Amino acid sequence: MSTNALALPAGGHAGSRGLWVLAWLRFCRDRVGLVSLAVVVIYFAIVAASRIGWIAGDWSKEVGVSYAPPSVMGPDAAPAAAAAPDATAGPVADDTGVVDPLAEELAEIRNGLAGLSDSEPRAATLAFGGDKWGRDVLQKAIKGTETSLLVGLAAALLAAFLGTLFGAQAGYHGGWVDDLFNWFYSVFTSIPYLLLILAIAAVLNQKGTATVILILGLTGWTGIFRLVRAEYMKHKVREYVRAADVIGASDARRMFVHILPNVSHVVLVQISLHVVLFIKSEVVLSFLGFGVGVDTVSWGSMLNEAQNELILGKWWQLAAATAAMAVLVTAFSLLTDALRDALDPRIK
Amino acid sequence: MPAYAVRRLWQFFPTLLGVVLLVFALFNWVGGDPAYLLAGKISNPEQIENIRRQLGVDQPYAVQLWIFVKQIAGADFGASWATNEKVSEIIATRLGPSLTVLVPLLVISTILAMAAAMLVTYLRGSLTDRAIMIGCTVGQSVSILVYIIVAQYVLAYQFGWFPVQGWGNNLAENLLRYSALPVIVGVIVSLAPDIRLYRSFFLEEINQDYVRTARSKGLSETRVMWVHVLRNAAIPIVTNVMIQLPGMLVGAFLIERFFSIPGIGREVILAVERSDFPVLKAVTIYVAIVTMIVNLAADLLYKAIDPRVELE
Amino acid sequence: MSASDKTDALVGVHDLAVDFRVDETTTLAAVRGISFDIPRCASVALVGESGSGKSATALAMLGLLPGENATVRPGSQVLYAGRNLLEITPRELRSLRGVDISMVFQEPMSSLNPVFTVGFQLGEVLTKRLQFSRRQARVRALELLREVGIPEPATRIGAYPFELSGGQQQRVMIAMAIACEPKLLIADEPTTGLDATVQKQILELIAGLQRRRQMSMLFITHDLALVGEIADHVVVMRDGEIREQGSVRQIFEAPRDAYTRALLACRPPLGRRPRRLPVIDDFLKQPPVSVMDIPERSRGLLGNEEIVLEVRHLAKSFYLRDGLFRTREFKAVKDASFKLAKGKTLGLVGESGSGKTTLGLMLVRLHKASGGQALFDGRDLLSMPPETAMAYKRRIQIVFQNPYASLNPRFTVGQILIEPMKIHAIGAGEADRRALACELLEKVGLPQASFFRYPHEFSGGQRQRIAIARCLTMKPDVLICDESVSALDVSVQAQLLNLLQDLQDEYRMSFIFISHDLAVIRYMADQVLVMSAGEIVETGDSDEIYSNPRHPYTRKLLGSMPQAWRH
Amino acid sequence: MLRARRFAALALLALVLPLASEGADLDKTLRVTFPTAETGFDPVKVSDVYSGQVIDAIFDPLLTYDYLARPARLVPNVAETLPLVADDGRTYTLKIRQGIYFAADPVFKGVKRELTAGDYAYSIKRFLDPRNRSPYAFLFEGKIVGLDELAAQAKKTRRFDYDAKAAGLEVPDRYTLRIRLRRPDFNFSHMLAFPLVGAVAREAIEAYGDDTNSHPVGTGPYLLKRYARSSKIVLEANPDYRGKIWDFAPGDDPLDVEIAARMKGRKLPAIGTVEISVMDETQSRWLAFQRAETDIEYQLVEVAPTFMTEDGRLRPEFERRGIRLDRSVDPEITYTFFNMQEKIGDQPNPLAGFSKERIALRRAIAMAYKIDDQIRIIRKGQAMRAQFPIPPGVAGHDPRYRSSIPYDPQLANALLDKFQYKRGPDGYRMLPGGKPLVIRYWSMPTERDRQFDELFKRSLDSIGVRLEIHKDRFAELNKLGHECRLMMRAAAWIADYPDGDNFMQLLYGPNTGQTNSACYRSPEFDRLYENSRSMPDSAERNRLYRQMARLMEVHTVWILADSRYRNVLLQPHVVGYRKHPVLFSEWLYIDLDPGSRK
Repeated sequence: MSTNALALPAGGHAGSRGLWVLAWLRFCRDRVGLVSLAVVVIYFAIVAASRIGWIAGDWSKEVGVSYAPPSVMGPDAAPAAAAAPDATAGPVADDTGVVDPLAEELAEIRNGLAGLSDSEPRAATLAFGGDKWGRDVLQKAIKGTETSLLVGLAAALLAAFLGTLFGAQAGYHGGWVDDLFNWFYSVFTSIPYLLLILAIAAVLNQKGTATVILILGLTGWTGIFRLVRAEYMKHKVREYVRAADVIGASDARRMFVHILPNVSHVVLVQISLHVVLFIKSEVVLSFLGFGVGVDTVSWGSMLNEAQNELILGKWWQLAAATAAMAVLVTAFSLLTDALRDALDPRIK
Repeated sequence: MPAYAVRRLWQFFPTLLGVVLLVFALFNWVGGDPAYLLAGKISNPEQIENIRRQLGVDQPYAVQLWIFVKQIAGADFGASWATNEKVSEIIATRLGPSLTVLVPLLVISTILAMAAAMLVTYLRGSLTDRAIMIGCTVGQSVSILVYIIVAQYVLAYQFGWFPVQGWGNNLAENLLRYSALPVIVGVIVSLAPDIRLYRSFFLEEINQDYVRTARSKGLSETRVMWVHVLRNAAIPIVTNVMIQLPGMLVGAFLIERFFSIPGIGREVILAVERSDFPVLKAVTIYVAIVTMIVNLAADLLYKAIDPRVELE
Repeated sequence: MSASDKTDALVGVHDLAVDFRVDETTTLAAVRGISFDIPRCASVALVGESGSGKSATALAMLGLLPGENATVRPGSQVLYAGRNLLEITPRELRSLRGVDISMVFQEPMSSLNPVFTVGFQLGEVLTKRLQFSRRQARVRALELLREVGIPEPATRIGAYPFELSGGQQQRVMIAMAIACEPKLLIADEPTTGLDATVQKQILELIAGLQRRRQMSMLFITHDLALVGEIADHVVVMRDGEIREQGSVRQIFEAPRDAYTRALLACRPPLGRRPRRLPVIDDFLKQPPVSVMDIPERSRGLLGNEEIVLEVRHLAKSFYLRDGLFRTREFKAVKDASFKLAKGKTLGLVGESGSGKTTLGLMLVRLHKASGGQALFDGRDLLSMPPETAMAYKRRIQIVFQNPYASLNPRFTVGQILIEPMKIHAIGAGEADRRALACELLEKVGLPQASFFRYPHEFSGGQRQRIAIARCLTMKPDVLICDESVSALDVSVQAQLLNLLQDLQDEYRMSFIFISHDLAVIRYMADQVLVMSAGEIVETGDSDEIYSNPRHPYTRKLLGSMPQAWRH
Repeated sequence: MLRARRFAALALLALVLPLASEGADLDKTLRVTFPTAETGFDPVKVSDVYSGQVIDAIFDPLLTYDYLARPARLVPNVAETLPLVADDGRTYTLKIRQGIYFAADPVFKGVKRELTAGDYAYSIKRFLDPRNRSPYAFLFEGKIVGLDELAAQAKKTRRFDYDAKAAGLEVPDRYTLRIRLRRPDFNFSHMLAFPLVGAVAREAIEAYGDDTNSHPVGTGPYLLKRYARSSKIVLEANPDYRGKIWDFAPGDDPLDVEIAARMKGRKLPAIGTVEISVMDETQSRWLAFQRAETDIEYQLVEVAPTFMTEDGRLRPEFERRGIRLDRSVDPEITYTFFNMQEKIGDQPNPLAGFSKERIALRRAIAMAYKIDDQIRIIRKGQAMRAQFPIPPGVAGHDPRYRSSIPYDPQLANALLDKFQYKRGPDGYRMLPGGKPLVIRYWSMPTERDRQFDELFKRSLDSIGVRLEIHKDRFAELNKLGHECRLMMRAAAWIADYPDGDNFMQLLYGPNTGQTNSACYRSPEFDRLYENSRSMPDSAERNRLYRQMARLMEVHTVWILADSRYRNVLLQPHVVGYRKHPVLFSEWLYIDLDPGSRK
């Protein structure tokens, strides 16, 4: 004896459209969002290509003369000569009477070699100029993109993981758990961000990309923690969570199966926000000497090298790194805005 | 209200204890051995031992921690290992220059950002709103390092409008001549994020019901914005500004290094390069205490401005 | 009074149409060309369910529609003193607002600026619009506050909005609205969020003011019962169109339009208790059925029924921090004892803050009881350790009030229904569970296709049906309905109550029905508990309590029920 | 002696009569910079060269160096003559000129404090006081009879007894000092000329206690007028200074002749005020100099190409503006050492030992090192390749000596192939036994070191040797260096005193754990060094030095790199400037001609 079925809302079609799909549709209507998404995707493509080695694989090869200017500006007036082997090859007469144990071996090799020099010719100009060792700035910028973006992303994910985990526990359980994490949070936020980075960097003294990611990730979780905790406190008392409690769902299930999907959009926005923050922090870290190792290049290391080149009139490395970074960070920030508007369109 | 303040103060000490333990762990335990820094070019092991004894780094950790706690209690952090200048004196003398740059920077950037944010909210959705927001994003995307280098090179050197660097000995000269360019660079860098943040605060308020009520009372749009909306949006803005201050004390080190301003930030970097732990520990503790006080003040101010907040 | 000529009407609305822009491509016609007049010093009621466009009409008149996504179609006219309010300049419109025409809104708690005192906001109208001096404004403000019934205005004038009750804040809004002696007061559902007793006082205040100040009034509401006491003229709206308009006597005694008749009938009638409440469709199909000829249902206990749940001396107190170390104890539920018979419905009625919801939540262990027992199958539900409580959890369930918050927005309806089955290992496998879920959807009157849909694709009524289906998956013995229909429109309310009644008949489930709506309680409950300030002040069979209430509070509660229209 | 009251020279009051010592004109202000903050001005508590410049201007050592003589030649300063060296270099006797007074300071309570021989005895003792933990204690450690015993006593009692007599530090009368050494040492006079060995007044030291770093009281030409730590240091001519006349004999260098002509006879110090500001960033210093905000600037290595031509001359556009360049080679060598110890910590050291294939590996690395790139790119062409362990301007330097290790990556590769260092699948060579070969190189996390890391990486990649770069802070690297746990690191050594011994001691076996960071113990080398140590500067000693240098090359203990040029830029109005190889600062000997100020 059921009452008659009610008509479905107008426009109901076969495939169901969840909140994520709806958000995506809203996102597609935001032109700026789409353009910035395209730029970010291009950057990720570049990073993937350079990771596999298709492009900028041999960024560290010296192809040009030192500080080779961009082609558009024409070659330097007096290109410095490349290093040639010493003319004085050969034993040196002296009155010291000291005998070289390797004397015969060296003599043998010397007459075997015709004394040919093997260094290839170096280009006088490069597409977007060369750095002081003559490496192509454009390729360095591409490789730098890979390092900086990966550092930014990895650190943001680490910070997001920690922030969400701590935030969920603190926001959901409340009581002494909340107090413990709040204490941990207040200790971390009382120490100024820079000093915290310096202290950790100064003590974790082996360098390299992994250290940079660790430093940024371990200090960057506080922002996300605060937001996730607030969201969990808000959602914990919502009726759908109470209903889950009544039907017998355990704490863990309520926290991660029921509430987390409703908070995930906040975390997603925070991750993209922190990618930008950490890319910029890497530059400062490099300035302080705690940047990436010598066998990799990042925007931070490029900006640092370029620091004194502006006075020398060699502006291209500074321009390349700044431009590459500016385009990505702008695109990422606009993408974050578009994401936030699409995911919770409250404040339109 | 006093009950709340007392309870918050009471929460002060565990946080301070946490900071002390974290700082001690970082520097004394993991920080490594400074003796060789001060040993000079030629030094034999016996001299190294003497230095370690003098600095007290050869004591067991528990004793070192106790000494550190006593230092904090007495606000006397001994002397810097490199220059053996009294650490408390270092901080006192460097605070002035830091604030000479930071206070005007914060005031100007807050006022400019609020004005721009209100304009953008008033014109929300229009082309100018879009343009300003994208402009801010682009502005934000360039690293502060680049801003400083280019600003010093172009504005100070090529145009000569400002001294390249330097610091005078009287406040007037410092404020007007020497900290002009640093403040300008600082404002440029901090303007963009502030405008975006304050815009979101204003948008949050503009959609509230009381704005509709105010309009239904026939009040002019400007009065609605300047009196009703601004008063509500001011609450998060003020607390946000206050919370930024302690971080900026150290954060402005890039500006201080390039413009040779003897501030706290520059001193910290110097201490890091010289592994001068007493200075680093003291600055961390002092700035942590200032941060806690500022956070408490921000909370109390929040209550004073916003009657709704029932400080339970 | 048919559409009178233009001259003596204070405000004439002609072909008003308003469109809302949902997103770039689609717009929704909220108001589809309506015309009605508001005569001088008379009050017109604009009645309609949610989504009927009544609020949009009011906001359009004063130009308060949200700028970005609402547009008034050209050709719409709102004539006042010879001018079309929709075409005059914003400055001229602003000069009318608050002085000629003023408005009172639905949400008192958020309509006042939280950071300014009552005195400031009230005074602001006087100083800014009537150029009062600050001192004159203060004197006038005190008079106004006294006129709208605020106790000791001298102290209250310096208070902040959050320090006043909902009713008092609405009184301040009214004071602000009438401060400049407006010709027309628009009241947009002013009493909806308030308790019945407070609602009654506000209505009497507004009616009194309208008569004394010779104002006209446009009273907007979704509750026909209120209209009877306050309006001279009634306009019934549905889906943006006017279905019928006429004098209040004609509308109540000889409604011409089927929808009007349906609206009148959906409210549970006071005199009778039909087996099933008539729903809109009963009236729209021909021939329209009359409410009178639906057979009655009898309620009440015989005294020998099997007891499912016995509650003895249940108590709950919250401890609020007051000052540094002292904590104040707030007794939400003092000492509640009652028995719930199998297959019967126990009504729990009381105003907000009476502790009825807390009582309900304690039974499903969402609040930890401070004292007392709840015997279920001979075991005390409240003191059971969590593991053993698991088995009992599925036998006592709850349906919450807010349809929009009780379903997880990120789950499909299917996932919502299967979740309890997973937890309690009901049903053999995935396919079995899906079948069970679809069957339940049928049971609560939803198409099987809903299985794949998300909560945001359903209306309020449909969501409550899903919530009920979720409870049914575990076949509970006791179902607690905590204000489950209060947030719904009258017509939808009727369908839900019929559904609940059917389920009770079929599964012999016992209900604990919590509500502040006396009419609904009278219709649903066999036995009624009246609660006030945490105590059960009276219990008894529903018919007997309504006919001769013994406790003064019950009498006061029954007195505040709006009498729709005495024939 | 009329007591000259000192008036503070207020810039506004033009008519103030500077009653300061006749020479110094207070209105002349020399503005110079430090690239990193000073540490303090107590001679025994300081080790950085910038603090040394201020100490050099405030205090008076017994001897000093002739301003123009190259190589540096000792001349008496406060002493009447050079020290009387007796019994084979063990006893040094000096007489101090009378009538030299300390600068006025409240500590002396208005009484003029005359400089006495006792002050120098006290000053030398302070170096060994454990409480001062002086970085330059090594100048006198184990050298003066009786002094070490006093130091040991002080360590036990935690207090140095300055009244106790040290046999080796005799003060027979008020103005005579006799120093007895434990071993003959012909270089000890240089110790007495070292700027940090200036005389301090005991009353001042004891009065200022822990704060002696910011209250220097000396007999030198300048005193500390204003001091904002790590920001601004202002020195003003000391009115009680005994005064000096500029009369140095120029060598054959035309520049010296011109300086002598302009400066001869001027009263020194000529400049009234020296204003030192600390500027960390190169760009700040360079732009400040270009806008004439500073007068002398020499720490501009990174931007050298903007004002220097390839062949080391000032660019024409700067010469037109009257800016002048004083170019000299610093008395320093930079080198990279290989750890010669068999084991580093508990792991075997692939570079150690004297066997042929180990020397071949070190030789190959040395030959593959791109020394030209270091000079051309890192030093921006502003350095000279070092051929000999003792740099120019230091006694014992041999200009004609040529290193036997050429830059020849091809030869290096062939050598490694010959000694079975086969290439693995990834192109990197393995040890002859087939085990992996990894060279670990240590450096600091600075931008400068990062450039060296890149240079080493590229050099070793050219011969297929895998290089692993480890970073650590300055203190840690010093510690590991002292414990011989650094496999390979770049280092530099600047002359403490202008004598070859100061450099050859870097390879002396017993100095392992201190300055011999390569931990190189070669009996043959040590024997040669011990002979050279007991000889004054002579042709015979130079021959020993050549043998020791050749021995080092043959064992390939170091990769000798370069000595940096010191390019000092001078604003037009700065006259009489000539960089001295050993003296810390030249402010005393120069002047400002207002006429030619732009």
